[in-house]
Amino acid sequence: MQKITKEQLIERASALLRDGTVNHVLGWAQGEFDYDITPAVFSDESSLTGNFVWNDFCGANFSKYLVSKCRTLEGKILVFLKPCDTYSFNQLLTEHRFDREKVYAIGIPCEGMADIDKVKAICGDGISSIDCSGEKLSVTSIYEDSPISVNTADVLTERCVNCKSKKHVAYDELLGDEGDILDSARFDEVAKIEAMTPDERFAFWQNELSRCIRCNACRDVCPACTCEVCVFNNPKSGVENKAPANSFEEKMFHIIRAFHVAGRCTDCGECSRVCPQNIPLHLLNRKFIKEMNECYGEYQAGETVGSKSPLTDYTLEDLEPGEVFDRGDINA
Amino acid sequence: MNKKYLREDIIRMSGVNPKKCMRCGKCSGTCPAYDEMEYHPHQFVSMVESGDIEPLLESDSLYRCLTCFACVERCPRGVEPAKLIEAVRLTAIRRQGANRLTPNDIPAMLDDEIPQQALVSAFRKYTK
Amino acid sequence: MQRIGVFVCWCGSNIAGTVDVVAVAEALKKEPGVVFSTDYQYMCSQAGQDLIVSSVKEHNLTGLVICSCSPRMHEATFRKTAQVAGLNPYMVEIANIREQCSWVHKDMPIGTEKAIILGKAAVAKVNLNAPLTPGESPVTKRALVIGGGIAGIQTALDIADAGFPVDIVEKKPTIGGKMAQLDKTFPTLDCAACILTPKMVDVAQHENIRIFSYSEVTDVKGFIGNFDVTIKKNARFVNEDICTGCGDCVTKCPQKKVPNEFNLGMDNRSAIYIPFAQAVPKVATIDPAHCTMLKTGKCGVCSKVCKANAIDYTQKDEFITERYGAIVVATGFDPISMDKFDEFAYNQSKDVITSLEFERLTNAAGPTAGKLLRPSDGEHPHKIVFVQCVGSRCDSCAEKGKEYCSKICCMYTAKHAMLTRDKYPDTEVYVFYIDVRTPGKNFDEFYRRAVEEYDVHYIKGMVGKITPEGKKLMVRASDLLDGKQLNIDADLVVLATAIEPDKSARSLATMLTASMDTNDFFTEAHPKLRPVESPTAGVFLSGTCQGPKDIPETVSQAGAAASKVIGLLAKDKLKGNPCVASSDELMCNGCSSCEKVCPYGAITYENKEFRMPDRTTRVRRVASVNPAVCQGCGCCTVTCPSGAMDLRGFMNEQIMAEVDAICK
Amino acid sequence: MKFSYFPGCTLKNKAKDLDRYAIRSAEALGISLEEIENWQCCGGVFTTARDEIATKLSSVRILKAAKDKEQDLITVCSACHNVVKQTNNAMQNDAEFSSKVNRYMASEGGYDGSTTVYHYLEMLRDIVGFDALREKVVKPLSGKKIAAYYGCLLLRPGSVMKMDDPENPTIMEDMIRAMGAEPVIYGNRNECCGGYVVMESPELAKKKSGDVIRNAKAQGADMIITACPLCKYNLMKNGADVPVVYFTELLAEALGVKEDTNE
Amino acid sequence: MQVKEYKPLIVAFCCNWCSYAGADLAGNNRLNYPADVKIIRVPCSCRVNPMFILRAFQRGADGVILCGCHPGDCHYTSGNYFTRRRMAMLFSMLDFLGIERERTRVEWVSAAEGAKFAATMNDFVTQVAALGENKRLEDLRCKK
Repeated sequence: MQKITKEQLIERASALLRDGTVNHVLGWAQGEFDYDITPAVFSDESSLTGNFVWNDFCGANFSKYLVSKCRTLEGKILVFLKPCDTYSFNQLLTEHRFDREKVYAIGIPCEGMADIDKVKAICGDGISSIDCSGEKLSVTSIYEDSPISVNTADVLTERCVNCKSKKHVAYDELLGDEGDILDSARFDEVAKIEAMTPDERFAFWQNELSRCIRCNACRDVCPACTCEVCVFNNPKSGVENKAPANSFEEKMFHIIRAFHVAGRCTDCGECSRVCPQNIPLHLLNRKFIKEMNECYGEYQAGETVGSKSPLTDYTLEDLEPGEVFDRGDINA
Repeated sequence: MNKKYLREDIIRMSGVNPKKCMRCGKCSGTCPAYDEMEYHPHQFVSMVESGDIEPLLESDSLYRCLTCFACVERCPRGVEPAKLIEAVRLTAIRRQGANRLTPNDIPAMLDDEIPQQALVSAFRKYTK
Repeated sequence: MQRIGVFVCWCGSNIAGTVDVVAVAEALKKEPGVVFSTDYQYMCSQAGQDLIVSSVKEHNLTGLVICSCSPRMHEATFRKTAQVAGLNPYMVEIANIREQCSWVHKDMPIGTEKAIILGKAAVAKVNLNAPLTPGESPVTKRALVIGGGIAGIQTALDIADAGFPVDIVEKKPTIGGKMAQLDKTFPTLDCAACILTPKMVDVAQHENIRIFSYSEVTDVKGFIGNFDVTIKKNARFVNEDICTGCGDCVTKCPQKKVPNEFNLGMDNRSAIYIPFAQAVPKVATIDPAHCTMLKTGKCGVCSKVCKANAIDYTQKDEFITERYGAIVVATGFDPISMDKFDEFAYNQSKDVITSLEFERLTNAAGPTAGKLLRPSDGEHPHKIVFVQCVGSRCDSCAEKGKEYCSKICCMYTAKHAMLTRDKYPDTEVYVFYIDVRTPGKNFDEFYRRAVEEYDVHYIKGMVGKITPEGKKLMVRASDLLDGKQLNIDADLVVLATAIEPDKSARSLATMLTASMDTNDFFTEAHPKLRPVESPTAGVFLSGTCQGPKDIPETVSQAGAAASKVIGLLAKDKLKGNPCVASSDELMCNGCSSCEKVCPYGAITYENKEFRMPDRTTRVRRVASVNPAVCQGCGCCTVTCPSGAMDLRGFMNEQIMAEVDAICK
Repeated sequence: MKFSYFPGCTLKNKAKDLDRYAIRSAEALGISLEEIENWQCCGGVFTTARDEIATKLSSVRILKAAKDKEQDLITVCSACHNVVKQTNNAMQNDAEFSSKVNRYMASEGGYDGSTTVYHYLEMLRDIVGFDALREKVVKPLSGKKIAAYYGCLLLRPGSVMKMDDPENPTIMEDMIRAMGAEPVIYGNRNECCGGYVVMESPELAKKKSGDVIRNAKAQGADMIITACPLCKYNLMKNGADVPVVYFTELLAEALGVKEDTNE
Repeated sequence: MQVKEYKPLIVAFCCNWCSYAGADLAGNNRLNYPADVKIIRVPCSCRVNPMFILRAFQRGADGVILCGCHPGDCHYTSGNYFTRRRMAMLFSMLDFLGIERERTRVEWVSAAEGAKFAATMNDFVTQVAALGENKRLEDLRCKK
């Protein structure tokens, strides 16, 4: 259950629409199912009351939408930002990707988002509705007579289990309470893979990445991937989009993508959330983050506006590429 | 003990890198116990660096360092000689039967005014 | 489609000995775009070049591949050949089949096979080559020198003598800098003022030099050949053009209790002042922080006594914008603060002084009129201790001091010691040193004279603590060679303080996009080969802003910087390297990543209007590369996430084509 | 305002004045010092060897006791302060050391280095404030020329103690000014008195303490104040012919709370 | 049937100012190294896009080595510092994906280090040859 209610958000958004502070609201709208939430633009109060939702499935990070919406919408846009979204928000500001003047950002607390696949694993298929308003999720299924009660903690998405921050790093206004930056175990999974032998690692990723269907969802949702023209769409780049023919093609895609967002990725986890093949793509980004933290000092993209990412910076005493391999387990 | 091992052990224990020393002698220039010492702070640094540690272990200089950290504070190279002296001293008194001070020695040193602190400190410094 | 001609050189037997040149020419004939392929004994000879020229005409060639020696050897030659043949010089690629093939491989079939592959890679690249034309930009024939010390003075004089106008910007009311404060100079012991002040007069009288004193640079825009610089002339409340420098106002000013910065606070000046007798420009300046008239509106004495009517209490700061072709940074140095070194008791006793203060104490124009007297009680000191390396050569993690050697201290300390002993033979002089560093002409001889002839006590060891006690300074130090701790009851202690770049340098570097090292010294374009140029084109370095230097070094570097400036200003137009980065505006995100890695500040951003397919327009922030500033390293191209940034002559597509050709 | 308070062994024995005037003066300034329960000795000196673990545990326990009460910790004896502060620093910055300590202390719960340690003087400066102190002074010590004797332990190593500029401290001088007296600046105020080496080499202590006294007097002092019982002992024993008193005693006098505690 | 001896294919990117000149010096001094090494000239090591390296592997290269000026000696003052970070990150990602770390290397070779260039290439070729053909990074469709 989210601590802040949908009604509170609608009320605040309506008030801001009414007094002319904003002209549009970027928020979540009901999809076909209760757990199927899509981003939407609301421009009047009635559509807000009709379609706006806020529940445990509102994972979508709106920061990226600001890039295009600031260009196409007239007037000021209200955007709701969960703590993790604010990092992307700042990072995009660092990269001058949208006009801050056109945006009114409201920070909202987040208790973590639910992963529908985990819910399905518990409740089975045929879910007809999910009520997120109680302590626990109440899941109604066409196969069951009475709703099944599910602990929210058991179905949190991976990124929320390892939530890095409940603190907003940007907003114009904050609803609800401010949280803290957390000590998350987000690099544990990466460390586990690092501990494997190269052959095991190769097999692990072969298994994961061979499922890739190159649908580009990861790229399209990624708040760091806001290029005017993506290299994978550019015939001159030499790596333009192709259907995967064998194991290397999609590896190359994902390495290049990870490298392009390295130092800019805020670890928002959207890539893995939207992957229809459930590939743990965020691990590639986390690998870079972990590596850069260890080699060049802690850096959190988006924590402040205007910061210099480790790959656009250097020191005279940086490790050599060979030493990066041989540095051993510095955590030991 | 093996000479090289001894040197490494002292460097590890103290966390001091004697190679950083540029031989300016400021530690010895500032040391309040200089005149009471056979080996002076800068010599501790250079002798540990060259592995010539046995003479230091046998010298009373070990027990003259006041641990006042003047050398640590004023060293332009951040070498921290007092920490090195402490490591050598510990190496000496950790050896079997090498305690410098025993409870039996104490009464002779006492007067009415001496603060407890002095006894505790001396025991810490002079015994294992 | 290109029409490519391939020319395989034998280089006598140098190539032909291990590479079957005929086979190479034959194999490359089959490559896409190749319409002509041949081999010749010496392609770089006149006959070889003629062969190329005639082949271009005969076969209507648009691109050339020369399989020969290293491009570092003859790329320029063959580019000229192409130009003679009517081609763009950048339509030539070299396949290095000598240094990187025939000379390192022994086996003919292997060598031949590799030569063919290298040739294929070159063909693949030429297929994507485009004609390149170096950009041209005009050169404004005027130079700006920032800083009016000896470095700035010398640079300005040299440039002005070559016939170019020069402006000097100096933040103090007078030029002259640190050298004006010195007494004598090592190792010749000639008087600093005697050699400096004539130069200052030269500057003042030179028809090509303008001095902006009491001024600072507040903004720099533009690039090599065309810098637009804003200079702020601080209000000095005296009309410079009218003031005769007679000094009547200075004598009559009732506020006489202002610490005199020229004498480092060791005496006082009045609120209206001329820093020293030989100041240039010799005009008075009112210090607004201390002037009663400016603070309370009551006084006006200077205005009353000024026969020239030069006083103007209403004067405001003035901003001037000028265009310059070149900028020389000559911002100089300052001694570091002694606040964190109070083991030497600088803050506890007036009789612990810095070397620069010592210069003033011995200078005839100084606070004691050249008599060496203790600042505390005006008595003559009989025992003086000099401490070298104070704040120099410190560990980087130490919280105080500088990591580098300040270079000049050993010599000026020797000078101080010698002069003291010379003038006051009854004075005992001790110098505590870690090393005495005397590389320089007549330097070591000078130091030895101090020891041998003047009987200065040089003691190897550092001073650990100075304790003022009564009238004495108790100096505790070690004598490393004698193995003693010394306790000296000195009357005066002189600290040879480390020097650091002037504090204004950091903000100036940002304005100039010139890089600095961690100590705030400006970095050179190349430490060995381009030591007086900054990596930012058109910005040159003179004097201690680049690193610690003594006067002769400073003057020679100043001359070198001037000659670089003259070389630049002598050109009417600048021809750039055409292999520069350029950004595809349609793909650029405006994210500023490229700007962050560019060592030259060649990338700027502008908001540009784009016409959309639906006929609306949209303003977007995009990068633009100044080809006159870009040096073509390509760092930006890799940082650019969208691939909008590319490097002419080494385009992504071209390098990919080479990779493909090699890996085929 | 409440703080955890660690007096240390000597303050319960030979240096009772240092202790009781500290508590009295704090009360007068509106601060209550709550003595840590069942405290053990701080260890006397901080052993800089990184492999000395057990000898530092008692200091860690002091820090932990304050943390358990969610209070900042105040010490007054220079030696205790030095040991506790250096131990805390090691707990914060030496991961190997802190993990070893925490393994020793597994049964009593770990400690993470998060306690803030103030010396009594820092409390006066940073929490009470010297301006506020000045206002509370009822008996200004006007006319007195007082030399503050820091010794070595309060200030060094400067990077750890962070109390004041280790070569040019002002904290005690500012306190002296706040109490209405005139501070005497003298070079040897941060030189060692001879410390515990007095046990083995009374001559050394005599020489070092003598240097301090001579220098202070030469600069015009008619009284020396200190925060360290051992400093006081060494100075008194080695020919101090001006009064050497604990700074807390002088503070209590200025605050007008000295007489009623006379025993 | 003739059994063809396995020869690794090595792509070497060399910066124009130091390493390419170092390679030329190796040639001037007639220092041998295997012909398996093919050099591509770039203005600075920082011009090398990770995509080039991946492309080489995709097209069948068995090893890729990147040579630049020694840190501190970059002709463009800072290019190789960026290279150092970028390649450290790229290589550790390849390693993370289970690709043999011995197939990639960064080496600083100055214009005076002809001998180092030859020795480095000899060493790298031996190292890559020991691994055998690059299978994990290869796009089979691209091979003829």
